[in-house]
Amino acid sequence: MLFKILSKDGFRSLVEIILQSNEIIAPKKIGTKADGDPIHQFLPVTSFEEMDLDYRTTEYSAKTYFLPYRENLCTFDFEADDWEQKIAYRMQPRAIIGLRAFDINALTKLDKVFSKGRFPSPYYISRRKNTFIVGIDREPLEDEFCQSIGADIVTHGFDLFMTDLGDRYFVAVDSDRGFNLLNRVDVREVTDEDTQAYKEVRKRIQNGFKTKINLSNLPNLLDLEFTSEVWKKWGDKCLSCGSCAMVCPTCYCYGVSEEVSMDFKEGARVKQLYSCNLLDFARVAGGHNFRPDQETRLKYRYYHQHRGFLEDYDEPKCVGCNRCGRVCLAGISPAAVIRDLYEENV
Amino acid sequence: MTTSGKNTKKINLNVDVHHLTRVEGHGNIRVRVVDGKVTEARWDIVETPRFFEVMLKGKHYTAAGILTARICGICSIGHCLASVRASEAAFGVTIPEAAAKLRLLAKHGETMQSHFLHLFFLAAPDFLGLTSAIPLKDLNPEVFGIAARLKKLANDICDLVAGRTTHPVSLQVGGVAKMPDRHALLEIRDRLERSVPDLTATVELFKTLEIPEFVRETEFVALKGENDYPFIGGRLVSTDGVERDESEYLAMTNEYVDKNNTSKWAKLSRESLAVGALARLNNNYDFLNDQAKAVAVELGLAPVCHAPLMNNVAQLVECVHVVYDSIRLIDELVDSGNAETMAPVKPKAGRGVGAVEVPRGILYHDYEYGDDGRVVRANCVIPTTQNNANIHYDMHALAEQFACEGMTDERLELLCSMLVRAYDPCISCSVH
Amino acid sequence: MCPLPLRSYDVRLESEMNQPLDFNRLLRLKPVAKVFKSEITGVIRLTEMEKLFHIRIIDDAERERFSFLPGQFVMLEVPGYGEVPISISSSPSNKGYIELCIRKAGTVTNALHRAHRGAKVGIRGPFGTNFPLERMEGQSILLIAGGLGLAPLRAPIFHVTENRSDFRDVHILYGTKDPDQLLFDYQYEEWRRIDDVNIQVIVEQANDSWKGPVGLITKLLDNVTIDPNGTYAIVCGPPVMFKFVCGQLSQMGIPMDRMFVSLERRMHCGMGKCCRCNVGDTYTCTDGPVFDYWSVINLKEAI
Amino acid sequence: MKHLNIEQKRPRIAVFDFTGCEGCELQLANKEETLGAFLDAIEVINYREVSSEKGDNYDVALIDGAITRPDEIERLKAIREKAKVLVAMGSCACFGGVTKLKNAYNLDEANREVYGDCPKETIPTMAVGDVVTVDLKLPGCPVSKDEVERVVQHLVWDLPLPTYAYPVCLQCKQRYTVCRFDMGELCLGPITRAGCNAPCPAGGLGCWGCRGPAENPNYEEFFALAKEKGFSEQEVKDRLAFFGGFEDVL
Ligand SMILES: Cc1cc2nc3c(=O)[nH]c(=O)nc-3n(C[C@H](O)[C@H](O)[C@H](O)COP(=O)(O)OP(=O)(O)OC[C@H]3O[C@@H](n4cnc5c(N)ncnc54)[C@H](O)[C@@H]3O)c2cc1C
Ligand code: SF4
Ligand code: SF4
Ligand code: SF4
Repeated sequence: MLFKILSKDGFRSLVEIILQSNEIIAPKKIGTKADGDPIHQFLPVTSFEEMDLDYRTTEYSAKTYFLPYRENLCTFDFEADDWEQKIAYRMQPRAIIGLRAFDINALTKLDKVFSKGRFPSPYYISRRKNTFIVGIDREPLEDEFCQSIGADIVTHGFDLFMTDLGDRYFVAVDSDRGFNLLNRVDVREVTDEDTQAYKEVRKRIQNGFKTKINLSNLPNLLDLEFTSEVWKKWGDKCLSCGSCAMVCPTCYCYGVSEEVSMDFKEGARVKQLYSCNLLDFARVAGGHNFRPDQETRLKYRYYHQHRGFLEDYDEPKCVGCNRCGRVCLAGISPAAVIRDLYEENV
Repeated sequence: MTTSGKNTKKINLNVDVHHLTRVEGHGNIRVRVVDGKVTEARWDIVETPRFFEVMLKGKHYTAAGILTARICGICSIGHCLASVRASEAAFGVTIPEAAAKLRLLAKHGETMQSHFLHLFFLAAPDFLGLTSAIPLKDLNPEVFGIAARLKKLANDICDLVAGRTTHPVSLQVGGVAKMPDRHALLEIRDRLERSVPDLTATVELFKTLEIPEFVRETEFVALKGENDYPFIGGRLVSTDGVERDESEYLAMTNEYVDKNNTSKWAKLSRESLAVGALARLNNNYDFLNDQAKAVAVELGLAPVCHAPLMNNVAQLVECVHVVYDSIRLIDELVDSGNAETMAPVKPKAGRGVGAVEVPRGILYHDYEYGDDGRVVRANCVIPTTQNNANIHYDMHALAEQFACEGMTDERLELLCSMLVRAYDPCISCSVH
Repeated sequence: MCPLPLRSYDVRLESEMNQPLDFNRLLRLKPVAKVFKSEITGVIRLTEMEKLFHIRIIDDAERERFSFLPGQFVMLEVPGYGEVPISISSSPSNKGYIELCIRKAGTVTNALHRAHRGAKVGIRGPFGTNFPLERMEGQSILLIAGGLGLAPLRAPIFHVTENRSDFRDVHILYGTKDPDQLLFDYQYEEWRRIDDVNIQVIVEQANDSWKGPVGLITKLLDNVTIDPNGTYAIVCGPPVMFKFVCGQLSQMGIPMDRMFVSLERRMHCGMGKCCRCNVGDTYTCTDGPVFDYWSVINLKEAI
Repeated sequence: MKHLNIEQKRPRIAVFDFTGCEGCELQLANKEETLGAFLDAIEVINYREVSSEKGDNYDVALIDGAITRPDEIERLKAIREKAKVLVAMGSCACFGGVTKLKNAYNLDEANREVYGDCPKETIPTMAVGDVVTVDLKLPGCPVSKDEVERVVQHLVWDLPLPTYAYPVCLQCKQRYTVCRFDMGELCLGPITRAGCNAPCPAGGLGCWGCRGPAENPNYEEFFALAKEKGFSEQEVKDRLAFFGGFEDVL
């Protein structure tokens, strides 16, 4: 990986260059919560000023720009007794600025599911490859447990990754297009002094992670505790609303349904993100439900996150952002559930 | 063509419409002409009463607007606005400027959608000899297309600003819950501009329609414009020269119960009064913007016009006004950027009145609150309630005028129906 | 400054696709979303609830390329209605068309039941694992089905009967609730006549015309003698059946990894993406639907 | 669309309104972009609000509004006899809707208060299902035109009719909205049936539960969370009662 030093003005002109002909998605302040916390969301911005890179967190992850909540997989044109299928998955290039390390790691996890293997998804790949990613280091929130998962540091999956050194950015360059872009603005080589400053900032960030969860042996433990009362304790709280999966940067389950236009001339196969906590997730024709109660559905979610995914891709699906924990109205958070499993708190 | 007494042949007519169609709600027409004399001419409301004023009692102020929006599916935005305005008056809340603009924009959206619905779907079929606008889809796809496009634009404005076309969600006590997305606003602005050819075509269409001539002198009541054509709040005025404050609305309506009607009746200086587009225009013609005035002139509408069927034309003129005014509002809103749209609300005991010009005329909500922010007593006076007596007396005059030779039951039924529809009555509203 | 530093990538260009994310060739991308347009060439009514559809891929080249192994399934698309996973019920050696036996169960399957010959549907696939018949060569085979389970079992039955000399003893055991629900009853006789295929059919509730045995399918196993170390079993049917049948087979000495079952779950993609069929770390659509019984009992909450 | 060799049958539809705001009926004339196609797909037999056509040879009756007067019971029963499919459209028809709030008051007093000594006939509000069998319920205040369209498609082609087992939160999240609880407001989203596409939270108002309960809602946890967030029992109850859909837990 290459490293460069980018001045703050240089960053502004970089953003402006991109904006000239591309859409930029960046954290934007959209309001204030009742408790006074600012609300940020990844939204399209039209000027440098609109972005707010000083954000702490966003309620939603940026995954919807790669896995939209709803998308047409294909359309059908009906004609007499025949039909024609049309598939479109090309995307205009765009940039996402301001993703934090774990959010980029979340993308590399999704890459494993949707870009590799036997059935890569052209819809995902098109979005992923046409998105220029600029990451940024921020101080963590108290409840984030990325460090325990090992998702607090990012080594690939982005174009540029910036660390704020006060008056300048320390930039890691991970792609040719990132390199070319940087060369068009005010950058310089890294000096020892920069490296020193960078290390210090990194250290401060590392030490900022306060929530630690024990993940050693978790897959095994999940197997052992399959019938544990812990699942019932937390399952009983679950509202089966799917909010956790919607805000999670890596949850990708979906459902497919078909829609027909009112004149019966066109149809569309629509993919909609779903959640394994929803009541009918595993219900089949005839009414049988493989996971009829909250407890088994909630358990399945943890199984998939921390055991199933790990077995398939050698890492847990979770990146430890605790968005699900924060959004859950019933107060179910991964840190608490996993701690209970270890300590058999019921 | 005045008539009655001088008939050579005595004529007998009988009109009985049980549940008039193409109006909102349930009302009946009954006209009897015996030997050329009108023995009966009635307009009766038989809608089921719902007792909203009673249901409001004990409701929290946050619920009042949501509840009263359900008084009417067509002018739900108007009800909601009157309701939050009454609550704000009771609590002494002043809403931010941007919120006031947003509310007016939502109001414009509703005015357009309601007027276009009435003009194209409810009123126009009578003039075209159809039973509904549905066949228009095949007979005259162009007109159907225009109607659909204009109504969609109106609905989309409501959607964007009020959160939903019917039964708004964003209009709340204290202001408007959120500033719509800038891009979405600009897109609506663009569509408003592009709707001008459709508007012009509509005006051309209405020029060709023959409006039956019928005039009866009437007292018209409306909000009084100060600098603009009035829609939300202000003083009350009548063409007979009465002027009152918003809070003195009771003196302006004088509701009373008629035994044949589930809707109440109202009066002011005469036996009945009229509200609505024509009443607004008769009282505030000068505040129309130039484009709207031009259309009024083109369609031969000048104040004070006493022909109730011209209400259709007045609605069209208002549509033109509202389209251009919406463009102005959007420009101002976009300029104001991310301005605050909600004022803090502290409920306290007190009473407040909100008057809003909804499509069918002036609407009043009047609430009395307790300290806990819950309604103690409520009163709502609906435009159609104010119009019902007037329709009733109009009906008599109309029957007298047309009870002449050559008149048939069918023709008189159509004329009576057109008269009622011209008022665009909102019956379920009037029986709330 | 000149604009547009970001280049637009077109996933359909092969050169792009070998770049950083290392994914496969253009062809591989196709079956993901594209359906093979097919025609229903014949419909056979089997019972009140089930019909057998003969389905032929219309495009010659696509049809040539299409091949499957016994136990695999396809996603059957009825545009406008939806897409459902259906096991292929015909012989793998059948090149021109496939047969799907479909029960009326919901929206899509109801629509199919109304379809006539000539109707056009879509096929994606084949997907999933297959019964490892090559491993079973030279051994005895128990083919056991309950109810609709005969649909997926029919593919291995065809394979075994068409290659009868590759296997030792062959038993087909089939059971349903009542005689009216028996599928493919016109074929039993044909199978019976094949050299040394032992077929037994049982129903839980007899009617007047039923002459055969009555009871649960496990009862038929009593009449079967096997050499446990030289026998494989394939079991298809409702999940409750697995426990009893496989349990008894186990007692008869057949190792659990020599019994194969076909699992069913809700599915929306067939490609291990939608997660609807996921059981822990296992995707029924890509890791299954065919599993050996040992894996199944190790899969939490699988049956 | 004829790919399954099925002939299209145009359902003969009649719309009848009972006690309500007629907003649901108005929705039928909305969604202008597909209005033409919608009207092509059906045959309108009776639709008083927009058409003077009258007839009683209909297959499908769309009913909006609640039942609040004895004559309405008779009218509804007569409709049920003629209709092959009877659809309750909107929260008033499905649950009684806001009109049901009046049941909490003394009706004689209410009458006196509004009409003085000229009382009007009225009975406690009932849902359509309380009087006749309902084949299909489309709750919502107002009903969503999309859903009505899907019903028509279902009747014409037997196309899938989406059932929403899950609560509003899912659709709310899919609209990228800020949770109303974060804004210090109460929201019935976690227990209310989805399908409306969450216009209320997206427009800055907590859900009021107009679509009634989702499948198997977790009331217990919901009450606990409302309490924890500082909402009084009265507040929660008021809201559950608002549209009449949550009678079971009141
Ligand atoms: C591997 C596999 C093989 C199958 N083979 C056959 C077969 O050979 N013959 C046969 O009749 N049936 C088979 N099924 C079951 C068949 O897929 C369901 O009956 C069918 O999906 C019901 O769809 P529907 O639209 O008619 O029902 P609806 O209840 O309307 O279902 C809606 C959607 O839910 C999903 N779904 C519902 N039930 C199931 C289910 N049981 N399995 C998977 N997805 C479901 C589908 O995506 C379906 O489109 C098989 C299922 C699987 C998983
Ligand atoms: S903490 Fe929750 S939201 Fe974040 S990655 Fe893990 S499971 Fe997803
Ligand atoms: S606003 Fe309401 S519906 Fe939306 S997530 Fe929050 S609780 Fe759920
Ligand atoms: S969010 Fe709630 S109140 Fe609003 S439409 Fe949906 S169900 Fe009804």
